[in-house]
Parts: sequence; structure tokens; C-alpha cells
Amino acid sequence: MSINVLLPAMIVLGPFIAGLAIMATPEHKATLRRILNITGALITLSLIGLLLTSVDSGIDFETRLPLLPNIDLVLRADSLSLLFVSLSGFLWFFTTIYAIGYFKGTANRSRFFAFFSLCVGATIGLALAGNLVTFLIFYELLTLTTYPLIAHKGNAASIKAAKTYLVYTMIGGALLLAGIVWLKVLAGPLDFTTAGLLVDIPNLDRTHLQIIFVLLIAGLGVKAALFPLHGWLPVSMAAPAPVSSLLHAVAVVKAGAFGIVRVVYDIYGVEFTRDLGLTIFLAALAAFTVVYGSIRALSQDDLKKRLAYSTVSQVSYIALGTAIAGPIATIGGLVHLVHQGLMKITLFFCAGNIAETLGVHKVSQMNGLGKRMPLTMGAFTIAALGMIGIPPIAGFVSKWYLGVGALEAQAPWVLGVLAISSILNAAYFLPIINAVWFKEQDSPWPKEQPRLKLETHWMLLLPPLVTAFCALLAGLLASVSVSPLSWSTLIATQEYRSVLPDLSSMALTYRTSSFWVLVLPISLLAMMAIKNCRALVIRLIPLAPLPGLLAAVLMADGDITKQAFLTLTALLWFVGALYAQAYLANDEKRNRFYLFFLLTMIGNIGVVLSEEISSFIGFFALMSFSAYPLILHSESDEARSAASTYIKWVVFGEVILFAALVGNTYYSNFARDEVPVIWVTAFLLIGFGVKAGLATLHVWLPKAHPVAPVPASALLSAVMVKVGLLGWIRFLPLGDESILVLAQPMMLLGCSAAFLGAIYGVFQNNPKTVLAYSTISQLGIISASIGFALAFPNSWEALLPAIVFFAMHHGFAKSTLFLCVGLKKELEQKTRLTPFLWLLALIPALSLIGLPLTSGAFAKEALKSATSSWPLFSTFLVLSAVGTSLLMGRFIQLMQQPFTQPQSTQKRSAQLLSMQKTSDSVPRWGLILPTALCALLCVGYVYFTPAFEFKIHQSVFSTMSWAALWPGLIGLMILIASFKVRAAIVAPAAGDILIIYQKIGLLCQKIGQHLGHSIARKSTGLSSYFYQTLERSQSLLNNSSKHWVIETPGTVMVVVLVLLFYTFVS
Amino acid sequence: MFNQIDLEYNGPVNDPKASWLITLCSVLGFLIVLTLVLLNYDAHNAGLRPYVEGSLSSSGVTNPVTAVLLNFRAYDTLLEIAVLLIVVIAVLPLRNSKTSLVRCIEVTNHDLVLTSLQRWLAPAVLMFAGYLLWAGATQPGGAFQAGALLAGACVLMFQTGVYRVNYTSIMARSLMACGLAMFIAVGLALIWFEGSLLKYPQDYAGVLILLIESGATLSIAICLASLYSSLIDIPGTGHAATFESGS
Amino acid sequence: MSSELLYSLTGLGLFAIGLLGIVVAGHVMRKILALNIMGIGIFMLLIAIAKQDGSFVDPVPHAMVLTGIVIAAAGTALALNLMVRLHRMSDPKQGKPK
Amino acid sequence: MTSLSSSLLLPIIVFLPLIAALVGFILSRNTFQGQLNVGFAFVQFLIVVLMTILFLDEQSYQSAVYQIGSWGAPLGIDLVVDGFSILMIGLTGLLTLILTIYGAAYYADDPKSLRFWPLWWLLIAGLNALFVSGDAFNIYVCLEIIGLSAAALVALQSTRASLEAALRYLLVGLLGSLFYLMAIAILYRSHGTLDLAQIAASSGNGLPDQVAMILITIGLLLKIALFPLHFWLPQAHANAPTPVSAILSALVVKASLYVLIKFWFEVLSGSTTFGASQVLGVLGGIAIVYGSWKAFRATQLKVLIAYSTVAQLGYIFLLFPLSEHAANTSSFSGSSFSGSSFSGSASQAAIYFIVAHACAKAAMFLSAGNLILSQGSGDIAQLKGIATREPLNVLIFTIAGVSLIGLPPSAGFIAKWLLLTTSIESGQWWWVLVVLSGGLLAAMYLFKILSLAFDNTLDDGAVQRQPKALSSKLLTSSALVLALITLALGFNAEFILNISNPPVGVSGI
Repeated sequence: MSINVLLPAMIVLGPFIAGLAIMATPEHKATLRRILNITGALITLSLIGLLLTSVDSGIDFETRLPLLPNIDLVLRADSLSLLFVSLSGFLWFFTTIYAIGYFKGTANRSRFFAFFSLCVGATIGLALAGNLVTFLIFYELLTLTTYPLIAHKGNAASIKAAKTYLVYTMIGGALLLAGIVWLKVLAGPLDFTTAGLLVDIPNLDRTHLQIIFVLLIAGLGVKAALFPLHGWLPVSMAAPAPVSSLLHAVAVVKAGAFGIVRVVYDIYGVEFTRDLGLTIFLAALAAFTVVYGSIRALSQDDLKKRLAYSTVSQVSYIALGTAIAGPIATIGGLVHLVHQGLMKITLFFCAGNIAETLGVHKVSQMNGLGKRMPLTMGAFTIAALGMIGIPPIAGFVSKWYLGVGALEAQAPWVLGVLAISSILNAAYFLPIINAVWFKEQDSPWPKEQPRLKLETHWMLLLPPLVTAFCALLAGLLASVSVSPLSWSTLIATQEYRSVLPDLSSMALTYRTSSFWVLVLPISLLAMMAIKNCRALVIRLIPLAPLPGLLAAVLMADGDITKQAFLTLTALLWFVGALYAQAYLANDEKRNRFYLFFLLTMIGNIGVVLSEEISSFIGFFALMSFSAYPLILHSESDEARSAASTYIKWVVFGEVILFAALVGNTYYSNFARDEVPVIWVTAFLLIGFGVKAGLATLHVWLPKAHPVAPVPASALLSAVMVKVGLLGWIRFLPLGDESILVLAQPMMLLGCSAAFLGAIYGVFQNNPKTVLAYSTISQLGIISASIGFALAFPNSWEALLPAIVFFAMHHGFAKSTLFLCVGLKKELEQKTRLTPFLWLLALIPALSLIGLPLTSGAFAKEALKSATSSWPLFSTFLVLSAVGTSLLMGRFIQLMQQPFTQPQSTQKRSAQLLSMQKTSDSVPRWGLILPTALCALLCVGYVYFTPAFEFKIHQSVFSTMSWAALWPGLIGLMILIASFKVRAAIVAPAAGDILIIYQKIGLLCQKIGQHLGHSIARKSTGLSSYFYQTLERSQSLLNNSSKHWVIETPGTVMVVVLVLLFYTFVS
Repeated sequence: MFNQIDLEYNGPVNDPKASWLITLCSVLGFLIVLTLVLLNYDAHNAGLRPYVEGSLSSSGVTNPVTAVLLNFRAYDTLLEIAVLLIVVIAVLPLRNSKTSLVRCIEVTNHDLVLTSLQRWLAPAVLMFAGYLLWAGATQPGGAFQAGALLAGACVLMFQTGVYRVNYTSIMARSLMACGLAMFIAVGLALIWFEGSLLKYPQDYAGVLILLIESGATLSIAICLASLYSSLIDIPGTGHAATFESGS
Repeated sequence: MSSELLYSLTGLGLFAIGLLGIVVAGHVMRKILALNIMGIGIFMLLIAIAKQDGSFVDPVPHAMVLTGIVIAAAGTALALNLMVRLHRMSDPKQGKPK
Repeated sequence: MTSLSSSLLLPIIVFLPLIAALVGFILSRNTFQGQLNVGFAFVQFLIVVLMTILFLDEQSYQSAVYQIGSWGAPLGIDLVVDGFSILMIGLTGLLTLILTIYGAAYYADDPKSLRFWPLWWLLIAGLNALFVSGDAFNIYVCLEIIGLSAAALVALQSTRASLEAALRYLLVGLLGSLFYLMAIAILYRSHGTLDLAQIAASSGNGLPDQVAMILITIGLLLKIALFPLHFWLPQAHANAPTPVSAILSALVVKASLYVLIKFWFEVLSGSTTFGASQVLGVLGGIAIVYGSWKAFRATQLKVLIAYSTVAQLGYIFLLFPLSEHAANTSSFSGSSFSGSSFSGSASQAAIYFIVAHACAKAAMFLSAGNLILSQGSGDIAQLKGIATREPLNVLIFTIAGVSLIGLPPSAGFIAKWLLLTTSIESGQWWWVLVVLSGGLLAAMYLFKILSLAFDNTLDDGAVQRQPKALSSKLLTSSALVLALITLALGFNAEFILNISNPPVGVSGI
């Protein structure tokens, strides 16, 4: 007996022995039990570690015990089993710690922990099973050992849950057994073989194999909670939290999913399964479950129930990845096994924590929970965001690979499923996160435990933190060689020995150029965690973007786009941070603001620096989501509504972008002989268009920008929207070919945004809204230019610098204007300083109009010259200046008027304003100086920005042209002329066509709810169908069994006798 | 059939008429088939007769039935005695009284007929039982017949109520067990001496068989007597009550 | 018709009667009796089998009958005992179990 | 007597329990009664183990014969063991040991022990004698010993219910034996011998043999309690004292089954027909469903277990149709003889089922007995929340139940696996449905108990009984040992299958 025979057996036996020892431990000996628990888990963990290292060094592990003739009990360590074993062992350890904390001082602990150990032993055995029969044995053992855990509480709900669980799993087990027996008769000992067992066996009846496959999947699908078989999972949330974690993350559902993987890959073999036409069946089932689970989760108020439905949805990703039957999708599915485990266990830990500590069970009770339990909710947030698939958390990796894999396997519809699921995920997780962090506690906690030093017992706190951290790491370091992803890749390599493409091109490395730029902001962020340092950090924040500037200066590789954007970003963040110092000096929520300010900054700079897709999309997401609290900052009704609009569009944009980038990656790396399809470009346009305020996708802009604090709106409007542009420049196939189908709508949208935005903006009463519409209008010009580039690829070379230059110009000008809004008080006061201050407002305004001698004129000139091949475009540019001048005029006019607070604005901000008014009448230099700096930049950037080609040809005075002047004058005239008319018109609501979207959204919601309800009704019907049938048959049999009572056994006996005679003699 | 344990005399037939008919037809059919078997198929020519005849001389007895019972198929007989013992154990009271095997008690109202019958008949029956036992070796007869006769004598004696037998006394139990015990002892001893279970040495076969039969006779007699007494209520004695009181 | 056959048929008839009786009889006593009748039927059959031809009878069926009788007696005794005990438990006047 | 062989031990295992019975009968109750009986059981167990080892060692799976009185068949009676019977003997030895220990604890201070022990040992003697018997009439005597002692043991409680159950059981047993005896008479008439091997050698498919087979079948079906002749079983098994219930379910019904299998597959294999085997299979299938259903509906714990026995016996009867086909398929593999044979996977399944069910059911009865002792009531409704008070016994009950359902890892799983494999191999897939639904139904009644056991909610109306602690740890530990054996059998089936495979009949085929 050498080590390679003993080790797998020892790993399986470890938890079993621990379980038995615990079972024998008297109830009152808590310490002994704890020691047994922890040592058991630790020993198993270290044995698994040993196994891992040994397998890595090429030793074969196999324990084989004869079970029946021709059937052995086989425990074997291959890469797939190791993946699952390590996950179980690792999560078991933390769940044990958690459970010890959770069950402190309750009854029947020996029983609980004993079965807990046995359960994990069964899981590990299942993972190491080397053939289908061994798998079945441990699979059923798992069912049995889970039962006492679910029933542990012993109340009516948990008994019912346990019963339901059994009904499902027993039937599933029976089906599985039937399938396995049948298969065994056909194919002999069912050892798992990579690349499939059945391939090598000749003369198998295809129909039989198909039926067997359905039997097997039905059996496994019960545990994997595939659609019609998932009913037990939501019910069993009545179990204690550690059990739920175990059920959802470590053992049970994973066992089902793992079994499906085994059956498809190691028994049937992927190609063979596809041959039999079974993958599509499985994929459709899994896809439906994904969507279905999400829809059901939406309407659950019970937190654990919501999480349970989320599990239903998420676990099917694994099955989906398996069923898509392509190597990349396989990786996605397998890695989700681990990732979902990490994230879901975190969520359940957190749910358990709040239930245990505060008695909070419902989503509706969670308002303001973040203040009471910040660490727990932090972990929750990370995990929830990961579930949605927000990079760089683990969930994204899975979805990414699934998406690319789906395309690779010619199943683009899966992408749609992923998108819908992600949106739904966001729809049920984001409200929770919002409630937790950004709402005030509205009622006392149902059952508050006495406050400890930490927010709850450390044993309850540590596990979720660790697992959340792991989920984060697993996503961030996905490309590291020991990550779950690399592991899954290894497994997939074995399963698809011949057809695995080179995956390095889609690795998620999160690479950025000059990462050192981000070191300072990140370290500041880290320092914010320490209470005492916060004041210092806030002082230091303006320094954070400066390394970016340095990097831009040092950048020598000639990538002007990046250099320009980096310059713009760094400078404006610097200005914004400086401005914020003064603007938010007295704000209560300063800390939160700066936290997200920093995060957004990191995201923004990171996006600019990013070198490949993963880092781009990661930082992009970071920036987009971190901006949410900035918009929400005042927490007025308007702010809430704006922020919620914003986040919806962000999610929409992210999802579209995800699909687009998946497509982009696939077509640029794997589809050598296919032409990129048009939808990828379209999705890119839409995805980034949301950020870049593309007309019809712009509606969040005029709502969000005005409500944010001034520095935040400045940055939003000036920098962050430009990231959309950056995305376009990076990923669109600009300059390569013409995509007229998209170019025309793009130009049309750009033009209409430029004009209609201006006209709509003129009627606004809030200067910030006016500025926002101006942004839309200006971005319309950019969009139109991009459209132009799509139409005329040849012009791209000339157009790119012009667009970048235009973007910079707009960034500086618009931020100055926004900052000026904050100076409104000073502008109204008639001091010596006032004219200079007005100058600060006028310079960028004029620049935007593009009056001669301004940088705006430069920018427009550059655009004009780049688009000279189509004169109509130049005309459009000139005409757009009329709109801009209208807007600027309106802005100046509004700045002159005494600012009337809209009634709906919350009183608090008004008080804040009045407080400021009374407290100091001296000019706030803290605000003025950054504004001035910004204005200076607005004028001067022309001179220090990178050497754009056109700068060489043109001088400032070359912009002196009538074409640049007359639109402004016309605009001014119109403004003056229409003064009366406009005054009579009530300002229309900011966000113009948002109403339409809202209507559509409401409609969708209604349909969704209706659908959800009807599904819910149907499926509760389905899950209770069994019970009903049972009851009905029970009563039927009850009635009939009265007649069945054999009152005349003697007669019966002679009848049997006659029967025997008949069968024998005749 | 046995669904209800009906204790009512002359109670109604508890199976309904239909099943009565079914049963009747079935049983008749069954009977016909059995008869057909008997009529159409010849019996095996001689059965085991030739074998018995061939080995009779070495069996120690001359009566072939006794030879079969106590030699060739003695194992069956041994188990048969065990069957009897089972029933006795099952019906014996649970309380072991310490009184002796037989006691005389004063009975006030003598039943003259019974008493005289007992006086006259009992010794004769005893005598006849002894003869039957002895004769079993050569003619029909043997342990069971003798035992049954003996039991009859006992019943006769105890019916009067003068003699009270304590079947649970150690003596009675020893007597009941002695048949089986002796059988087993002889059987096992023969393994030791002859190398096979119940393999009588030819010279001692008759003696050993007689020994076994004597033990068996005693056991059978007292067993049957105890079975009888477990069933009846002896008037005025309260016998049955004491019998059942242990349970 | 030989006497053996007569015996055999009678035996079979008794067996059938016993069988019929055990199925349809009411009182348990009757059932016990029916069982005994069945047994006796078999014994008769065995005895008839023993004398298939000529003078010398086959002793083995005889031995079987003797053993069978003891066993049947024992079984009957136990059954009667149980019946009596049940009877004593029930109401003596009604004769039905309580 | 050259060397010790397994056949030499055959008379010992019959006589040892007889001696134990006599000792128990003659000696009054004393303080060493329990130890004495356990000692006997232990010695018997050792002998059985020795015998099994010898058998496996020297006989190379051939049947061993012991001629009583050196007469030899057909004149004398032969004791014969083959693989199947050695397995049954081994099972008896093992269960006797454990159940005797349990019984010693159960009857530690009970006057009923005076009646219990002799009857107990006589029953064991009957079982052992039956399993080694090679003579048709001897089997009849053994069946009567078993039937009478079992009925007497059921009556031990002397309650009205138990007396009724015992009387019914006794009468059914007698009736069954009479059918059997009738068959023996017919067989003797046509074959002129009582030795099974010789009957087998001369048997064909004539009408007399068929009639005999029918009579044997109906008689033994009555004793085995196959649906619809199970009417006596639930009451008998439920009203008996716990150790008796255990042995009744575990061994006594199996003894009749053993005889039936022996006749069906070895002695009169030529006269069986496909139709008859299908009838038995169908009845078995109905028994599975019906028994499970009745078990689910039971309100008394022991009745539940008893009905579960009815259901489980149904599984074993699937052997008949399944091996019918196995025989057909084996005809082309060389050994061609008409009718069915007790070999191949169907018989393996049945044998394993017998062993698995014996251990599991005994464990279940013992743990149920403990629960009833502790709770003071056999009502299922009274078991609410018992998992907290008697966790170990609930666990044992569960393990046994798991085996009955056929979930791994347990002996029951292996048995069911074999059964399913055989069903599919022989193309009779409908039995798969029966077996699987039987498992589900079994799960229903088992988990009904478990749900109650885990239920901690308090009823207002329920009378709170004062739970009693069990008097002896032996009660629980002997049940535990059985449960562990059940589990252990689920991990290596080859041992059991090796003993019985290939079973060589007395006919020496």
C-alpha cells in the first residue's frame, strides 16, 4: 500500500472519521468538538494540498476496492476532481468556522457537526469518484447526510424543507440509478475517461444512449437544480445558514453540476454527446433555468430565497458551459463551479450574519445595514457584484469565457441568455446593495444581539471576508497559473486534446501600461480604511492624479490618443479634486464622497492606461459604478431618481458592451476565416454610446449631471463621458473598412443630438442641465464624426487627432463651465473680483461656440479639415455652433438670474447653501482658484498638448474666419429675440425622451412581473404537483384500500392455487 | 380464513357466499387434478422397501417401521420429539412452583365412577404401555403409542382431582426433557464412539433403541398429559386459573 | 379398483374437505379440525402409497405417518391452547373476544 | 475421521441449539441465564465460522454431505450443505449471536425468559436443521419446528393481540406444512425416495412433479407471506417481542423461501414454467408496492416494519422471472438444461437481498424496539422529536432504512443494483420500474418516521410521556453492530457472492 493508493482514501475517510468522532462526542463538550472539527478540516485540507502537489509532480493516485464483480469502488485524482476537491475542502474549512460561530450555545450540535462532516466527506468522495457507480454511491450518501442538516432546526418549515428535498432527490436518485444500471449493462464498468468512455465502445444503440442520457441528466439535474427539478432549493432555505452555504456553494448543487460535467465529458464525451444531439437539449434546459431562476429571484423579499433562486440561475451556467460543448465554454462552466461557490457562499454567510446578529431576513428590512455591519455588507457587495458579472470579480471571468465559448461553438444565442441573466442579476442584487449602503435605516432591527467589539462574532465575520476576498482574487488574478481559471483550462485541454485553440489572446490579465500611476490613488484608498488617516487622505487627494500627468509627459511611444486622454484625465481630476476640497469642506458625507471619488478616479485613469480588453472593461466598470454614489450624493429625490436612471443605463451599457467585447475578442482571435459581423460593431457603438451620450442613449446625462456635486458633475461631463469615445476609438474597426449600415444612423443620431439637444437645453432653467444638454450636443458632434469615420475609413487617420483634440477642448471648457456654476454666489456679488470671475465663465463658453481665437475654433477647424471630403459635414459643424451659442447664451443668462431653487429640491441642500451664504461672504478662493486654473487650461491646452499634426499648419489667427463667427452671432440674436417667448414656456423635464423609456421600462416590468407571477404559479404548481398527486393518490388508495382489505384470505389462497395450476399445467 | 379468530360456537360462516362458491369450485378442481395424477401416473415400484429390507438385519430391531423410525430415520424422530417439547414449553406456566411433582389433596366430593375407574384401569394401562414399548421392536408399537397410553392413564388419574401434578417442577421438566436429552446424548456419544451421528453399533443397537424409546415414552406421556391439563378446566380445582396466572 | 386406490382417493377427498373447511369454516375450532382432517387425508394417502403392491408394505411412509401424527397432535395442542387462552381472555358469557 | 471437514460440523450446529434449549428448559431462572445463552450463541457462531472457513477452503464450492447413521440416502437422512445453505447458516449464526445478546438484555428481569430461551433455541435449531437438510420429509419436520416455535414465541407476550396473531400464524403455518406434506407424499409416490438429490435426478416435467411443485409453492408462499397471502404477517411480526420480531423477519420467512428456492431451482427445476415464474414475479411486484404503501399508512412502528418485510419479500420473488430468462440465455453458453437454475446474476441478487434484508430488518426491529422501550409506546405519532433523546437508535433505524430503500452505501444498494442489472440484462425492463418505485415508496415510509423524529415542535394536545432510559447499553449496541454490518456489506459484495456462487445443488448438476 503505497501513498498513491492510500491518499485518496484517506482524504475521503478524513471527514468521515471526524464526523463519527464528533457524533460520539457528548453534547456538552463544546471545546473537544471544536477541536475535532477544526483539526478534521485542517487535516483534510492539508491532505488535499499534498494531493495537489503530488499530482502536479505527476504521481498517479488511485484507490480501488472491489465492490461487485466487474465493479470497483474507485477513488482517483484527476484534474477535474481536484478542482472540486480543493473547492470543497477549502470552503468546508471556512464553513466549519462559520458554523461553530453560528451554532454557539444551541442544541444538538454534535449531531449537526457530525453530519456536516459526513456531508463533506461524501462530497469529496463524489469528487474523487473514478467511475459512475462510485459517484452514485457518494451522490446518494450526500443526499442522506444532508437530510439531518436541513431538518436540523426541527421546526415545521425545516421539516417540510427536508421532506421536499428528499422527494426531489430520491426521485432523482432513482432515475440516476436506472440510468447508470442501464449504461453499465451496455458499457461495462463505467470508469471516467477523459474524452469520453462511450466513444470507444462499438455497437451501441443510439436511442438507448439518448434515453440513458436523459435519465442521467434528470437524476443529476435534481441536485443541480435544473429547471423543472429545482423546487427543493428555494424551500430548503429554511435550513440554518451554514447548511445553506453548504447546499448552495459547496456540496449539493455542485455535486449535481459536477455530475453533469462528468457524464458529458468523461462518460459520453463531448463530441459523442453532440453527435447524439443531446447537448442542445441540455443547453436549452440550462439556458432556460438561467433566465427562469433570475426572474423568480426578482420577486422574492426573503433574502435567502432570493439567493436561492439566484443559485438556481447561476448553477446552470455550469451546465450551460458544459452543454455548449466548446472548449472555451467548458472552461467557463468549470471555472464557474469554483467562482459561483466562492461568491454564493459569501452571500449566504452574510445573509446568515445579518439574520443571526440583527434578525434581518427580508430584503425590505435591510435599509442602512451597511452602517451597522460594514464588513459583512462589504463582502456581500463584492460577491453580489461578482454574481452580476462585474469585472474584475470572479463572476465576470466565468461569463466572459462562457460568452466567447458560445460564439466559438456557434451558439450566439447563449450570449443573449447571458445578457438577460446579467441584467436580471443586477436587477435583484443592485437594489439590495443600494438599500444597504445608500438608504437610511427606517425601522429598528428585528432582533439585535448585544453589540460586540466587532460587528458580530469573529467566527461569523472571518469566513465571508475571506471568501469574498478570494472571489475578488480569483477574478483579478485569473491569468495566474494557480488560479481556478488556469486549472479549468488545464482540464479543458485534457478533454479536448486536439481542438483546443490558443487561449492566451483572451486571457484576463488586467494589464495596464505604467501601473505606477495608480499606486498613489490605490494607496490613498487603502489608507481611507483607517479612521485616523482619513483627514490626511482627503488633503492628499488632489495629488492622486498627478502621476498620470507625469506619465503623459513621459510617454514617448507616440500614442497621442492615450497621451491626450491621460493628460485631460489627470488634469481635470486634479482640478476637480482641488475644487472639491473647498466645495465639500462642510459636507457630512465627505468621506463617502471621497471614497468613491478616488474609486472613480482610479477607474478613469485605469481605463485610459489599460492595454487590453479585460483591464479596459474592468476599469470602465469601476468608474461607471463608482460614479453612482457621486450622483446620489445629495440624496434628494431628484438625486435618487437621477442615480437610479444612471445605474440602469450603466448596467444596460455594460451588458451590451460585454456582448460586444466578447464578440470582438472572438472574431479577432478565434475566427480566422470568418468576417467580423456587424452586430459586434453595433453593440460597441451602443455600449460605449451609453457612456458617450449617444442620442437616444443619452437620457441619463441631463438627469445625472445636474444633481451631482459640482466637481463631480464637472468630471462626469468633461472626462467620464469621454471614456465612451475612448472605447470607440479603441475597439471600433475604424479606418479598416466602411460599415455604412451603421455609419448613417450614427451620423444621423449625432446630428440630431447636436441640434435637438441644443434646442431642448435652451428651455431648461437649471444651468447645470443646460450644460448637460450642451454636453449632449457636443458629444453629438463627436458621434457624428465617428459615423463619418465609419462611412469613410480613409479619413480616419486625419479625423482621429481632430476628434481627440475636440474632445480635449470640450473637456476643459465644459469642466470650467461646471465649476463656474459653483461660483454662482460670487458671480452675483458685485465685487471687484466679479468681472474676472465672469471672464472665467465666458472664455470656455465662447470656446465651446468656437468663436475665433478660441481653442474651440481650432477644434472645429480641425474637424472640418478632416471631413472635407464631404462638405455637408462641415456645414453641419458650422450650424451646430448656432445651437451651442444658444445654449451658452442661456447658460450665461441663467447664471445672471438669482438662482431659484426648484421646489422639489430637498430642503437640506438648501439649508446647506444658506448656511454657506451666511457663514462667509468672502470669496471662496478654494473654489475660484481651481476654476481659474481650469479656465487657464482651457485656453492654454493648445500649447502644451501633444503635437497634433494640424497644429503645425495652423496658428491661432488662422481661425479668424467668418464661418466661425456668424453662427455665434445668429445664436445670440435668436436668444435675444426669443427671450419673451421662452419665458412663457415652462421648462420641460430634463431627460427628454426618458419618459418614453420609463414607459417602456414600466411596461417591461409589468410584463416581467406578470410572467414571473405566472411562472411562479406554474412552478409552485409543479413543485406542489407531486404533493397533490401524492395526496390525491393517497386518498384514492385510502378509499380503495378499504375494499382491498382481504377479507377472505382463504378464497384468495385457493385463487392463487388455481392460478398456479393454470400457469403450471397449461 | 384466519382474519378473525372467531370463538363463537356455531357462528356464521364468515366468508361471503361468492367466495364460498369460488372456494368450492377451486377445491373440486384441485381434487380432480390430484385424482388424475393418482389415476394416470403409476407409483414408483417399491419405494424404499428394498433398502429397508436390506438393512433391517443390522438395525437392531425386526419391525421395519421401528427400524425406520428409530434407526434409519432416527433424526426425524428426534426432531419430532423436539416439536412436542416446543408445544409443552409454550403452554407451561411461566412460574416455576417449588412443589413436588405429584401431590395428594383431599377432595370432598368423590366421583365414585372416576375413582374406581382410575383404581382399576390405571395399573392395567400402565402395564399395557410397558408392553407396547417392548413390543415395538418386533411388531407395530413403540414409544409414541406407549407414551400416548401412559398419558391416558395419567389423565384418568388426574381427572379425579385427588392427585395434583406440578408440571413446572424440576422433576416434571426433567421428565419431559429426558426423551430428547437421551436421544441427543446417545446420538452425540455415537459420534464419539462410532464416528457418525446416531450410528448404532450393531450389537448394541437394540438396547440403545430401547433406551431411547423408554426415555421418549416417559417424555411423551408427561408432555401429552401436561398438554391436556393446559386445555381443560378441572371443575372446582381452579387448576386452569393457576395455570394461566403466570402470564 | 384396488383398495390402495380407494384409500388414496379417500385421502384426497379428506384433504379437499379439510381444505374447503379451513377456508369456509367459521369457528376457529372448526378450522383446527379441518386442518386435522387434511392431515388425516395425507396420512391415508401415505399409507396407501406404502402398500403399492403385494404383501410387504413399505415401512417408510408408515414412519412418516407416525411422525406426522405426533407433529399434528403437537400443532393441534398448541392451537387449542392458544384458542383456550384467548377464550379465557374474552367475556365468558358472550364467547366473543372483548 | 481423518481430518476436520465442514460436513462433520453439520450435526453440531443442529444439536448445539437443542442442548441449549434443554438446558434452558430444565434449569430454573438464575443470574447467569443471560451469560449462559450468550455463551451458547457464541460457541455456535464460532462453529459456524469454522464451518464456513472449512467449506470455502476444502470443498471448492462443492456441496458437502453428512450421512446420519452412515446409512446414506435414500434409506437414511443426509445433511447437505452447498454455498447457499452455508450462507444461510452463517447468517443464522451471526444473527443468533447478536439477537441473543439483545435478548439477554431484553429479558434480563422478565419471568417470560423461562419460556423464551428454550423456544428461542428450538427455533434456531429448526433453522439450522432446515438449512442443512437434504431430505424432503426432514424438511417438513424442520418447517414444523420453526412454525410451532415461532408461533409460540409470538404468543409470548400473552396479550390478546399477540395470542390472536400467534394463533393465526400457527394455523397458516400448519396449513402450509400440510400442503408441503401432500407434495412430499406425491413425490414419494412417483420417485420412491425422499432424498432431494435423488428426486432431482429423476424428476422431469410430468404432471405429478408439477402438482407437487404447485403444492409446495402454495404451501411455502403461505409461510413466506407473499402478497396476497401476507395477511398474517404484519400482526405476527408486530406483536411479537422485539428479538422475536427480528428473527421472524430476518430468518424465519427466509427459511421457507430457502426451501422454495431449493425446490424451484434444484429439485423440481424441470417442472417450473415461465408463466408460473411470471406470476410469482407479478405477485412480488404487487407486494413491493402494496407492502410499502401499507407501511406508509401504518400507525404503529412495528406494523410499519412488518409491512416493509412484506414489500421486501416481493423483491426476492423477482428472482423467479429473472432467472427464468437467465437460464434461457445460459443455454447458448454451453450448459443447456431446461427450466431455470439457481445461478447467475438473478440468484446473486436474491441471495444478496436475503442477506441484506436480514441484517437491515433485524437492525430495524431492534432499534424500533429500543425506541418503543424508551418511549413507552409503539405509536408512530409518539415518536415526535425522538431524534434528540435517542439519537443513536434513530441513526440505526435510518441506516437500516437506507438499506431497505436501497441507497448506497448499504447492502440493500448492492442487492438492488444486482436486481436492476439482472432485469436489464434479461430484457425485462418493467421490473426496473417496480424496483425503483419500490425504493421510492420505502423512502416515503422511512422518512415519514425521520421527519417525526426530527420534529421539535410541541403539540399542545399531546400527552408528554416520561421517556425512559434504556436499561442496558447492549440493547443499542447490538442493534448498532447489525447496522454496521449492513453498511459494511455495502462496500464489498464479493465476499458474500463468492460463498454462494456458483451454488451447486444437491442434484450435483
